[in-house]
Amino acid sequence: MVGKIVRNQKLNDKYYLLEIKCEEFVREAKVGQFIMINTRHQDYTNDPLLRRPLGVANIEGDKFSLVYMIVGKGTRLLSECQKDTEISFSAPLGSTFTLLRKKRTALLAGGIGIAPVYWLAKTLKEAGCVVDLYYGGRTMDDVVLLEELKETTDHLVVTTDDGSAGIKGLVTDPFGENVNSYDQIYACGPKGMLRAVSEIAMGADVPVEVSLDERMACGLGACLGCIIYVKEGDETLQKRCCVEGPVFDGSKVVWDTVCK
Amino acid sequence: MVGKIVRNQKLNDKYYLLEIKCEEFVREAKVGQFIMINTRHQDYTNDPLLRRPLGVANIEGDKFSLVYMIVGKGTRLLSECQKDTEISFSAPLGSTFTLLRKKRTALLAGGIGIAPVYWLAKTLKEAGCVVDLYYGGRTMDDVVLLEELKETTDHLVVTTDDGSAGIKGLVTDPFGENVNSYDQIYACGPKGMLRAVSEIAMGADVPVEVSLDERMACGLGACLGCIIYVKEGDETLQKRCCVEGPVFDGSKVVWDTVCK
Amino acid sequence: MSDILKTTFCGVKFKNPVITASGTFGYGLEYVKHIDISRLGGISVKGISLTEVPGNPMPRIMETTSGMLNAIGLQNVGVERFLKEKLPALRKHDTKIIVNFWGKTLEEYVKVAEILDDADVDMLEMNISCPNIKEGGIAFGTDPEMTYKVTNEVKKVLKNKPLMVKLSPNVTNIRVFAKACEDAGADAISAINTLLGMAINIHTRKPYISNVTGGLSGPAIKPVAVRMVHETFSSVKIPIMGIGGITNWQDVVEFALVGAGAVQVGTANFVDPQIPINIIDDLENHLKVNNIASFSELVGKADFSK
Amino acid sequence: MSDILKTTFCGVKFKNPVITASGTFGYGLEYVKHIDISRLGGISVKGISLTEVPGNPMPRIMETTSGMLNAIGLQNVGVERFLKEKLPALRKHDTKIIVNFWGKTLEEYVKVAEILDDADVDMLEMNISCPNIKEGGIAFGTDPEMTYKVTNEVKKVLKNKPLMVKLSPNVTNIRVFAKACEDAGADAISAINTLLGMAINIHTRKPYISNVTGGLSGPAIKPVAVRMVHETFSSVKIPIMGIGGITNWQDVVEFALVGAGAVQVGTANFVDPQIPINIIDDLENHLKVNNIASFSELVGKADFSK
Ligand SMILES: Cc1cc2nc3c(=O)[nH]c(=O)nc-3n(C[C@H](O)[C@H](O)[C@H](O)COP(=O)(O)OP(=O)(O)OC[C@H]3O[C@@H](n4cnc5c(N)ncnc54)[C@H](O)[C@@H]3O)c2cc1C
Ligand SMILES: Cc1cc2nc3c(=O)[nH]c(=O)nc-3n(C[C@H](O)[C@H](O)[C@H](O)COP(=O)(O)OP(=O)(O)OC[C@H]3O[C@@H](n4cnc5c(N)ncnc54)[C@H](O)[C@@H]3O)c2cc1C
Ligand SMILES: Cc1cc2nc3c(=O)[nH]c(=O)nc-3n(C[C@H](O)[C@H](O)[C@H](O)COP(=O)(O)O)c2cc1C
Ligand SMILES: Cc1cc2nc3c(=O)[nH]c(=O)nc-3n(C[C@H](O)[C@H](O)[C@H](O)COP(=O)(O)O)c2cc1C
Ligand code: FES
Ligand code: FES
Repeated sequence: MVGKIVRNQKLNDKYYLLEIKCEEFVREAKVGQFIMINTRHQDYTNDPLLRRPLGVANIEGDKFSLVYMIVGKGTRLLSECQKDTEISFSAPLGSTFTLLRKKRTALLAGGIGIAPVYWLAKTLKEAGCVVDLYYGGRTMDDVVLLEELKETTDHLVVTTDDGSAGIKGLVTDPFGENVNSYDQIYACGPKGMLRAVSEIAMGADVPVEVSLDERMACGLGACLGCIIYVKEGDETLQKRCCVEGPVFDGSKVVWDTVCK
Repeated sequence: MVGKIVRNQKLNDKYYLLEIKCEEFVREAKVGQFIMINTRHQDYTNDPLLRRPLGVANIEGDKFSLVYMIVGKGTRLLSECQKDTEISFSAPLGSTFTLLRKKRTALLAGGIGIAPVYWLAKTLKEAGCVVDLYYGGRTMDDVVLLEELKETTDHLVVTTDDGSAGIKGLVTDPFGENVNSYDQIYACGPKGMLRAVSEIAMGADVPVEVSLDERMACGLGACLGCIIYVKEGDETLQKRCCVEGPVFDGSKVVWDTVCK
Repeated sequence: MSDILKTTFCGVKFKNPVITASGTFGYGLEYVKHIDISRLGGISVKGISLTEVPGNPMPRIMETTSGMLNAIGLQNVGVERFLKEKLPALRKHDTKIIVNFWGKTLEEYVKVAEILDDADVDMLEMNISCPNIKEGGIAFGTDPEMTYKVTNEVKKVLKNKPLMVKLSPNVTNIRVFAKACEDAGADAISAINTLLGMAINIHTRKPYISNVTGGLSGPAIKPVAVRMVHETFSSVKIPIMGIGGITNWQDVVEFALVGAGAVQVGTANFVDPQIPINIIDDLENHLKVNNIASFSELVGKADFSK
Repeated sequence: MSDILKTTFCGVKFKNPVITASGTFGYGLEYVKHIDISRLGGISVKGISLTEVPGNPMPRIMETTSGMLNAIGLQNVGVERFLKEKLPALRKHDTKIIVNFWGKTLEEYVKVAEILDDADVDMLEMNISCPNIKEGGIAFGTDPEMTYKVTNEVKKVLKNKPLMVKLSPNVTNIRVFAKACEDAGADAISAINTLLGMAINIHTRKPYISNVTGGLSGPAIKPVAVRMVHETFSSVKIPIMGIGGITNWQDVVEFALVGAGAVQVGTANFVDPQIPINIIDDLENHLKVNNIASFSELVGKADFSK
């Protein structure tokens, strides 16, 4: 698919918000899904080579948004894209978050994990859920879009490792205290955090869905580069993060194979 | 060296004029020299890899100009560079045209060969020479900057292969008729044309300087990728187009090794 | 669609010479949502073995400059499940099916080939060049005698299907291996598989690929692939399928000129699934505009005169 | 400038481990106008032979995706003119001089080495891996017995200078060649030279390089180079100079981690002559910021635990 850049806004030195107009995409996308995006002039340069996976962070009218963090050459190139230029990307890919109506939900985001969680919060809120968001980052620069998030959540708890914004400490601490008050947990962020969240949720017997990151080449199930090991009964199955994921049941992921 | 783009102007679908501000460069550059220019974001992409050789087409105040033709990925990337961005390039490189005072000179340019000839015409004119420019292209799109050239030449003869601008035919035809009226010939363009010009000049015993193109990797004499064979007495010597050239005595070039 | 691209390659009639490469196109079905796979000349499916194989531990892939490393480790569902679960759906699409296969032992190679010989597929591609597994694969592809032997044994059991052998670039002289295949009765050669490479994360000091080394593919390796197809073409008479770094129609013409009778597109499918389709359209256009009657007119037509 | 980058490599004391690679830095003097060459750890000069050599016909170079092909054909002024015309001027700069050399025959290798052994240079690098000449070079570098023999014969005549042997990546198993060098008494190994590649101009249908094939260098080949340095490091005890696609300090650290005791920067000198200088500055900064006492602490420290 091809869309037109509506804005590519710097949120701070690390984070950008990219809004793209594309009706076709907006019609198809579901919350939790991601895209593979071209960060370069495709025809005449091959470095970076592969497209980059980014979660869909919001949809409004005929536009969708991505929130991305500058990591390497792909995201740096992306940050230089100008308004009004055309950009190409795949159709929406991967599995979706389970949507509930009128339930008490806790959402956890770590750093750039906010991207899919942002849209999820909005969607759950519209479906009448109670939406509590626990949002952690290393420093104040790693927690973005707080104004917008306040509007789509019932409680917004911010934590940072260094205390430069919100509560000092890990995002799992305040969440752990309240875990029993929720019907469903959703989380996206670093793998260590997702493991901790899943373990807390399992301890309290609350269902938990996590959105996982793996390096991806194809994004559509062909290369087998993005395997996640998942327990089903006695068996350990190989799942592709890009097709059966990125959203998995956190209680079934074989965390020892994911976190290294 | 690093300079700032003052303008990157599209002349037509094929040709661009790039003006760069850089005092240090302007101080050093001599007519006939060229630069190796970075066409890409150097730090985080390696395709295209090498810098591209471009002739210095003009100097004015603390700015210099390049005229380039879209050929492949390097020149295409260059054409997308925005005003005010910084661009890096080497110090002025290579040999220079011999400057004369108050002589009758003929300049020949074929297509993009106009780049160094543009500055040469201006310089010779300022030195009191009679400057006749024979400028040939395939079609009208291949003869650019005609207004500017009229000002810095005494006679401007334009030819195109298809007659879409100026006289229909080869640029060597009208020149050949007048060759005897000149003290010095200068030429830049396709190798076949340079050979023809050199042979006409030698026939009339008029000295001729040609500016030659070779693929270049280093541009400073290290890689030995740009060899031009030149006769000196009985010997055939190997010269580096980037150091001993790009300007050579057209009567000494071993044309059979250059035109293939 | 005109006939200008129709290509017969060791007896198999492809609608065009653009085939998607093994391991980069899954079992074909993964791409159905993204492109019309019936436009393709053919599909070479992910390397199949006698029994299901889980592949290597993660991480398995990493991008490098204009290329990528992979050490998938030939994860596949095994020949039985492939024939039952994948092939029937794939067969609904009008394109040729090449089955890339491998074994851990000589016996396994022969057994898989025997099974596939009776299956509803168009061609077999024997992979003796995967750098990412310890047993089999590369061991057969870096020793000319082993190459001869496995080709010869497999050829003996094949009654119906043409056999193409896929060669490794990680050898001193690919001509020797091409010749061994031809002598052993191979119907065609495909070249190249990936170059053995490696990358280290300087922060963790660990290899980016859990298998330590992986196979390098993509535009970065194209000059090596073109050279090896050229060397192969000058040493055997059987047809060659050119592979390595192809991303556009110009690349396909380049491979054809040095002797590739057809080509495979690999890593480029990840860059954009549309690429093989674009190549087909652009190639057809190129032939028409230049009055070249068919793709085969380009094959081996590089000009090496001085 | 602190001492943190000082590196002793087979007895030679380099001010830092960043050396410019043979063939990409001329005789050093070409770069004097562009950078301060005395900042460099060392310079490996263009491959020198017994007598002057004109090299291959043009064209000799072509850019490829993130790399380049070259078939210069070892054009050089010959050892006598090098010592008389180039070395004295080069010696005025405070940096180590490595002389890359080669011969068309075993006798020529020995003779050049003998002459250089008495010259005012710091180290010899024997090139048995140039893919661009018919005689000598690659013939010695793709046959382990020849590699042993030429190394052994050259070693016999050297009394003063350490001998480094430069290996070809165009072999099935580089370990065998590294071992042959070590057994024959080589003091160090440098790896890798260029990968054999090729490119065709689809419009003229002629090879872009008059020699048909050329050597592929640049960032495209880095994963292959890292893998080969790793393999070499795990098979010999003599030090290794890592080469192939280095463009920044991160690349240098990567090569060090897999076992390179020093490195050479090649094609990157063309990309921007400032690159080796930037690498030196950035490397020093990296060591300081991370409290790494010296470059040698990185060497061979890749972590291969699971
Ligand atoms: C399903 C999914 C959704 C994602 N959503 C977002 C998002 O919404 N916002 C965001 O900022 N980031 C997201 N990421 C991570 C993002 O893809 C990487 O940060 C990005 O690919 C880095 O590319 P680069 O070229 O800047 O970095 P480089 O380091 O140059 O990338 C080199 C290679 O590593 C891969 N890579 C590097 N880091 C990661 C990573 N963490 N995950 C997967 N591959 C990686 C790249 O794809 C590339 O192939 C997501 C990842 C996945 C798998
Ligand atoms: C001394 C000198 C002065 C030049 N001055 C000008 C000028 O003022 N204006 C202008 O438009 N062009 C000039 N050229 C030609 C210009 O360098 C090429 O058109 C340009 O490098 C093409 O790069 P590309 O990436 O667009 O094309 P690509 O085809 O992608 O280039 C691929 C490779 O081929 C090389 N190459 C391609 N064409 C040429 C060529 N004709 N000469 C040398 N190398 C080539 C490139 O440098 C590159 O390494 C000059 C060349 C030389 C040697
Ligand atoms: C992720 C991945 C998986 C691969 N799996 C296989 C395989 O199963 N069998 C095989 O013969 N080749 C396999 N290959 C090699 C490709 O088919 C192809 O030979 C190689 O990638 C070079 O082509 P390219 O540069 O166009 O990718 C694989 C390549 C990649 C990138
Ligand atoms: C133009 C050119 C000329 C070269 N000449 C030589 C040479 O004379 N002797 C030699 O041992 N290696 C030579 N090489 C190989 C380089 O020294 C180096 O091993 C190779 O280019 C890989 O490193 P890189 O990727 O950093 O360029 C040459 C390389 C290039 C690009
Ligand atoms: S990224 Fe290729 S299978 Fe998931
Ligand atoms: S371009 Fe390198 S010597 Fe001329």
